[in-house]
Amino acid sequence: MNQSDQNEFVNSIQSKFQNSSVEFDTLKIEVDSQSWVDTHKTLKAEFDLKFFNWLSAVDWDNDVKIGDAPKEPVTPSFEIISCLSKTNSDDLVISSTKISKEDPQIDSLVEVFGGANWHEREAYEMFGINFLNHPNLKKLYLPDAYEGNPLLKSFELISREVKPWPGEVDVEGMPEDNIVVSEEGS
Amino acid sequence: MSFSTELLIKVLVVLATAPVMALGLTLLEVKGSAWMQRRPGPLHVGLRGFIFPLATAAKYLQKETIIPNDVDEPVFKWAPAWVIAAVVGLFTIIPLSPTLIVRDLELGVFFLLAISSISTIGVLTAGWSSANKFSLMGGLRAAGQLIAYELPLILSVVGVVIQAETMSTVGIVEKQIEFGFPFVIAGQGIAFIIFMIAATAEMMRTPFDMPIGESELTMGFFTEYSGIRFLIFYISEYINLFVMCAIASTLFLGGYHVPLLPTEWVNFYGPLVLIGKTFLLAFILIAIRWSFPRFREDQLQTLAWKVLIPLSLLNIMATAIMKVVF
Amino acid sequence: MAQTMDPNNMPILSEASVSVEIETEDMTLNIGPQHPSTHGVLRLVAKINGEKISSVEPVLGYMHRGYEKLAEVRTYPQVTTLVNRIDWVSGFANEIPFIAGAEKLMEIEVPERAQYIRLILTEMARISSHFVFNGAFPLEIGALTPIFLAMEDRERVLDLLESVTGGRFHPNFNRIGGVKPAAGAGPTTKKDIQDLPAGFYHDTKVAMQKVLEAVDRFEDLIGGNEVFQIRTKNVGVLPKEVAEEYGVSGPILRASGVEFDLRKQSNYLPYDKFDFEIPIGENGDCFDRWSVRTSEMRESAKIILQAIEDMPSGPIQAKVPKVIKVPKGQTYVRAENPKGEMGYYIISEGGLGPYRLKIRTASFSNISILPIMLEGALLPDLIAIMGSLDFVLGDVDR
Amino acid sequence: MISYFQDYVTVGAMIGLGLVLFLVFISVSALLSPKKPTPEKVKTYECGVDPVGGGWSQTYVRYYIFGLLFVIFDVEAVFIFPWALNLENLGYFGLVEMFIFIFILLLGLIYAIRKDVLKWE
Amino acid sequence: MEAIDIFSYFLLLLLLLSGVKVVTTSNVIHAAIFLVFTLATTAVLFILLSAEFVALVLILVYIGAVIVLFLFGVMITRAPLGPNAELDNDQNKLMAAVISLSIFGIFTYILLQTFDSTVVISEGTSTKLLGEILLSRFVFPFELVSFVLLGALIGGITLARKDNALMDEDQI
Repeated sequence: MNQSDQNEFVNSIQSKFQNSSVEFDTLKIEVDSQSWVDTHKTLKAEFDLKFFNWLSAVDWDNDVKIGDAPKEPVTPSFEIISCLSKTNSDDLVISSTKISKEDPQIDSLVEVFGGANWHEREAYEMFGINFLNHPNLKKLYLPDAYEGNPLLKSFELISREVKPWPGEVDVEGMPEDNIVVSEEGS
Repeated sequence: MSFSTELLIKVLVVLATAPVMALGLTLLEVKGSAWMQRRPGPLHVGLRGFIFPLATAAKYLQKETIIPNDVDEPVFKWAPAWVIAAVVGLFTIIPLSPTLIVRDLELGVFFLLAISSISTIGVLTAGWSSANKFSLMGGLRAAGQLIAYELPLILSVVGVVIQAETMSTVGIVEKQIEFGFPFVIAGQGIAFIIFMIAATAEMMRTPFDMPIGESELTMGFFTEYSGIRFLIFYISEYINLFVMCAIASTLFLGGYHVPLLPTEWVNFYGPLVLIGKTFLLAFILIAIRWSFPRFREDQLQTLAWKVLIPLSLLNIMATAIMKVVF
Repeated sequence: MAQTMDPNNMPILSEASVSVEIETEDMTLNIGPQHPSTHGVLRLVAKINGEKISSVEPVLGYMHRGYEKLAEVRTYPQVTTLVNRIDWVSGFANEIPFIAGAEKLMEIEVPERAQYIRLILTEMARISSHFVFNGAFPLEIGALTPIFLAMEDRERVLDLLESVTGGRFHPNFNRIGGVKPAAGAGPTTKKDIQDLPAGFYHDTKVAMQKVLEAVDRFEDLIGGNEVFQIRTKNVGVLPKEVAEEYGVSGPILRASGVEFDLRKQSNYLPYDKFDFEIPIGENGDCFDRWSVRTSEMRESAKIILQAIEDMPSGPIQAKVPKVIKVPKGQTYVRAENPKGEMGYYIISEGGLGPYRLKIRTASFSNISILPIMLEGALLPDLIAIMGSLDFVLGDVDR
Repeated sequence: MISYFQDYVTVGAMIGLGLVLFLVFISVSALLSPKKPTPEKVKTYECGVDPVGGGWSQTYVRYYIFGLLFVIFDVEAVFIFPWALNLENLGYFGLVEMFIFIFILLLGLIYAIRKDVLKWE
Repeated sequence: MEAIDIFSYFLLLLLLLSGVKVVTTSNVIHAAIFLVFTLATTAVLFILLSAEFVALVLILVYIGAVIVLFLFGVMITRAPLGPNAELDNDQNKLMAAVISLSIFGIFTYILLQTFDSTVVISEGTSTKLLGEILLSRFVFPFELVSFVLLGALIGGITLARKDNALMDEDQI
C-alpha cells in the first residue's frame, strides 16, 4: 500500500506496456485493438489483476450535439476502456483501445472475465459497438424496440432542445477568504 | 326445549360468536404485533383502535371483487366456501362447559380431524383455479403442507385418546378433571408441542407460511383473490386459529376447568376459562409469528416426515405401554 | 431439463433401471418487476421445475434514467445532485468519489475538517443503509418484526444526517473543495458561519450508542434465530474467485473471505487515522453476508465516535473559483460504499461539465452473478440470495 | 338412536352455517361493492408483465409422493383410533398387534427416507 | 322412519347425478370436485346407516387424502384450465358403456344374492366395539393391511421417484 509498492507496480506495468501513462493517480495503458483480449489475459495472469471492475466506451468526436465539445480536434473514434484491479491492494489499471466508428467491433472479454458480459451489453446498446464472440449480445437496459444509441455524442436529448446547453449555470456564493468557522453550534 | 329450537339457538349463538372471535383474534394480532415491534398499532378507529378489525371487515365488504378472465369461475368462486364451511363446522365440538356445547359427539376428536381435512380441497382448488403460477405453487405448497402436518396432528391426539379412553371432547375434559392434572402435565407434553406445531402449520402461520409467502409467491394461493372472497379466507384463518387453540386447550390444558373453582358453577366460568386459555395459546402463536422467519418448503417437509411423525408414533407407543403396563 | 446421455458411455439398461420416471416440464415464471421482494423493479425471468430453478435471466432497465448521458450536459456542481439519486439508500456516500475525482482533477486540497465531516456523514450513510438491509433481508425470508426495529433505529441516524445536511435521502451536501455549512446556518457570505448544528457531538454520541445496542439486538434477534440460520447458512455460497471475476465488491466480497476494503486500501478520506476492523466471512453464504454487514455497522459507529473525538478545527471549504471549470484530464476515483465499490471515471475536456462520466456502481456488478448463483437453487432460496445481495435498483440501472 | 341422528343433524346444521356465512358475506358484498372490470383489472397477475405461456404447466412430482405417503399414514391413523379407545380391554395382545402394525409402516417411512424421496435436491 | 327413507332416496339420486357428472365432465378438476360430492353423499348415507366411524373415515381418507392425491396427480400430468378435448373420446364410449353396465349388473346381482330381503336393523356400531373386533376376529387381515400399505408405499415411491435409476444399478 505504501508509495514504493505502488511505484513498483506502476513500473512493472510500464515496462511491459509501452504506451502507458499515469495521470492523476490513474494508471492507463493504451493497446492496439487486435491485442485487446491478450492484454487482459496478460494482466490477469501476470499482474494478478483478477478483479474485473468495469468496462465502458467513450465516443470521441468534435461534432457534439449538446454539451461541451473537445477543444482540440480529435479523430472520431470509439475508445473502449476497461478497469482491472486487485483485491489485496489499491492497484488498478485502466486499459484502453481505440476502434473506428465506421465498423465498431472488438473481441469480447467474456471468456477472460465472465463479469464483462453485462458491461459489454451496456456498451453495445449505448454506443452500438459490436462485441465479437459475445454469448448473449442483446440490449441490457433499453427496450428491444428502441432505436438509437443514447451515449453517442450525436444523440440529442429532447430536454436540451427545450432548454439549450449550458442553460442557466447556477453559482453558489463561496465563503469569504478569512472567515472563522465556529467549532460547534452557536 | 325441543331439539329444533335448541339447535336454532345454538346455531345463532355460533353465528354470532365465530366472527366475533375472529375479529377479537385479529385485534390481538394487530395489537400484539404492534407491541412486539414497538409501535402503537391501530389507534384511530373507534376506542383506541379497538374496532379496527370491524372496520377492516367493513372495508372488505364494499371492495370490488375482481374475478380475472382466465380463472375457472365456479371453482374459483366457491373455493372459499370449502374453507369456511369446514372451519365453522368444527365449532360443533368445542365444549364451553359440560352442557354448553353445540353437540358432544361420541367421535368428537375424530370428527375434528376428518372435517378439518376438507379445507385442503378448498385451498388446492383455489390455487389451481386462479390460473396464476404463483397461486398454483402456493396451492400446491399449501396442500403439501396441510397433508404433511395433518398426520402429526392426528397422531398426537391419539395419545390423549388412549389416556382418556374416549373421543368425546367433554369426556376428555372430564377425564382430566378426574386425573387432577391436565394431560399436558400428565404424560402428553410432547404430544401437546407436536399438536401446536402441527396446528400452526395447518393454519399456515409463520414460520410455516410458505403457501402465502408474500416475498416469494406474492400472496400464494390467494394472489388473485380480492374483496369479499379474500376476506372470507382471512376470517376463516382466524376462526381456525380460535378453533385450533380452543381444541388444544380442551385436549391438553383442561378445557373449561380450573382447579379450586366449584364445579357446579362451571356454566358461568367455563366459557370465560376456555376463551381465556384459547387467547393465551393464540397469543403464543402470535408471538411466534412475529419473531420467526419462515422455513423453506423442503425444511418444512423434512420436519414433518422425519421428526414429528416418528416422534408422535413413539409418543403413541410410550403412552400405550404406560396405559397397559400400569 | 432433459440430460443428453453419451451413447458410448451408456450402461446396459436392465429392466429395473428403465423405471418410469415422471419428468415434468419447466415453467417460465416472471418474478418482478412488480413483485414484493425485488427491491423495486428488477425482473427475473426464471425457468422453474416445481420449486427448483433451472435458469434465471435478470431483465434490467425499468429504472434506467441515463445518468451517464445526463452528466454530460450538467455542470460539475449539478452532477452532485444527480449522483445522490443513484443508490438512494446511502445518497451521501455516492457524492464522495465524484467530488473527490473532480477535486483531484482540479488539484484542490480539501481542508481537514471538511474531510472529517464527509467521513462522519459517509459512515452514517453506511449505517443507515445497513439498517435498511437488516430490516429488508429478514423481511424477505419471512420475519416481519426486524424491519420495524431497524427503521426506528435508522431514524436517529437519518435525523443526524438531516440536521447537518438538510436532506435525509438526497443531501447534496458536498461542494467541490469542501462541504456546505450546516442546514439553516444562514447566508454563506457571513463572517462567522456554523458548520455543524448545535448539540451535534452529543446527539451523535447518543445515537451511536443506540446503534451499538441495535447491532447487539439484531445479532440476537436475527442472527441468533434458528430458523434464520437454517434458511441462510450454506445457501447461495459465492466462491471468491467467481466474485472477483464478476467484479463483486463490498460486503459480499468480504463475506466470501477476501479482506479488501477501500477504506483501508485507498485514501479518498482520512480513514487511516482511525482504528477499525474489516469484518470477513468464511463461507460466503447468505448468513455471512448478513453478519459482515451487521458487524460493519458496529465498526462504522466506532469510527464515528473516534472522529467526533478528534475533530480538527479550521475551514470547511477550500478556495475555488466561482465558476467551476475542471481542467483537461482523466481520472478514476473509487470509494467503499455501503453496497460495494463505487467509482467515477471522469474524462474532462476542460468544459463546464464532464465530457464523459462513467459511473461504476456496486449493485450492477453485484447482481450480475445472480444467474450463476441461482442456478439449481430452490425458489425460496432465490429470495434469500437476492435479499442477501442487498442491491438497490437505482444503483443497478443508474 | 334419536340422539345419534340429532348429533349429525347438528353437524349438518353447523356445516350448513358455514355455507350460509359464505353466502351472506357474498351477497352483502354484492350489494355494497362496485363492479367495474377493466381489461387490466381482470388480467392474470404476473408481476406486471403479460403472463408467459398459456394454460397450465406441470408441477413438481415430489408432491405426489407426499400425497401417497399421506394416504398410507392416514389409513394407518384410522386403524389406530379404535385401538386407542380399547387399549385397556385388549391388553398386551392389542399392544403387540398394534406395535407390529406401526412398525411395518415405519419401515415404509424409513424406506422413503433412505431412498431420498423426502429430500429436495 | 318415512322421512329418512325419502332423504335416503334423495341422497341416492344426488349420488347418481354427481357420479354421472364425474365421468361426463371434460374438465379433470371438475371431475375431481364432483367426486368429492359423490364421496360426501356416500358419507351421509353411511351416517344414515349408523356407521358414523366409516362415514368419518370416508371423509378423512377419501376426501382429505385420496382426492388430494388425485388433484396432485392431475396437476403433475398437465391440467389445462377448462375442458380438455382429449377426454372426449368417442370410440371408447361403447366399450365403456358395456363394461360399466356389466359391472353394475354383477354388483347388483351379488348384493341381491347376499342381502336380498335381510333387514339390517342397526343400533349404531360403537367404535369401541369396532376396535375390539378389529384386533380379535379380524386381526390377521388387520396385520395384512399393514403389508398392503407398505407395498403400496414402495410401489408408489418406485414409480414416482425422480432420481436416476442408473445410479442404483451402479451401486449394486
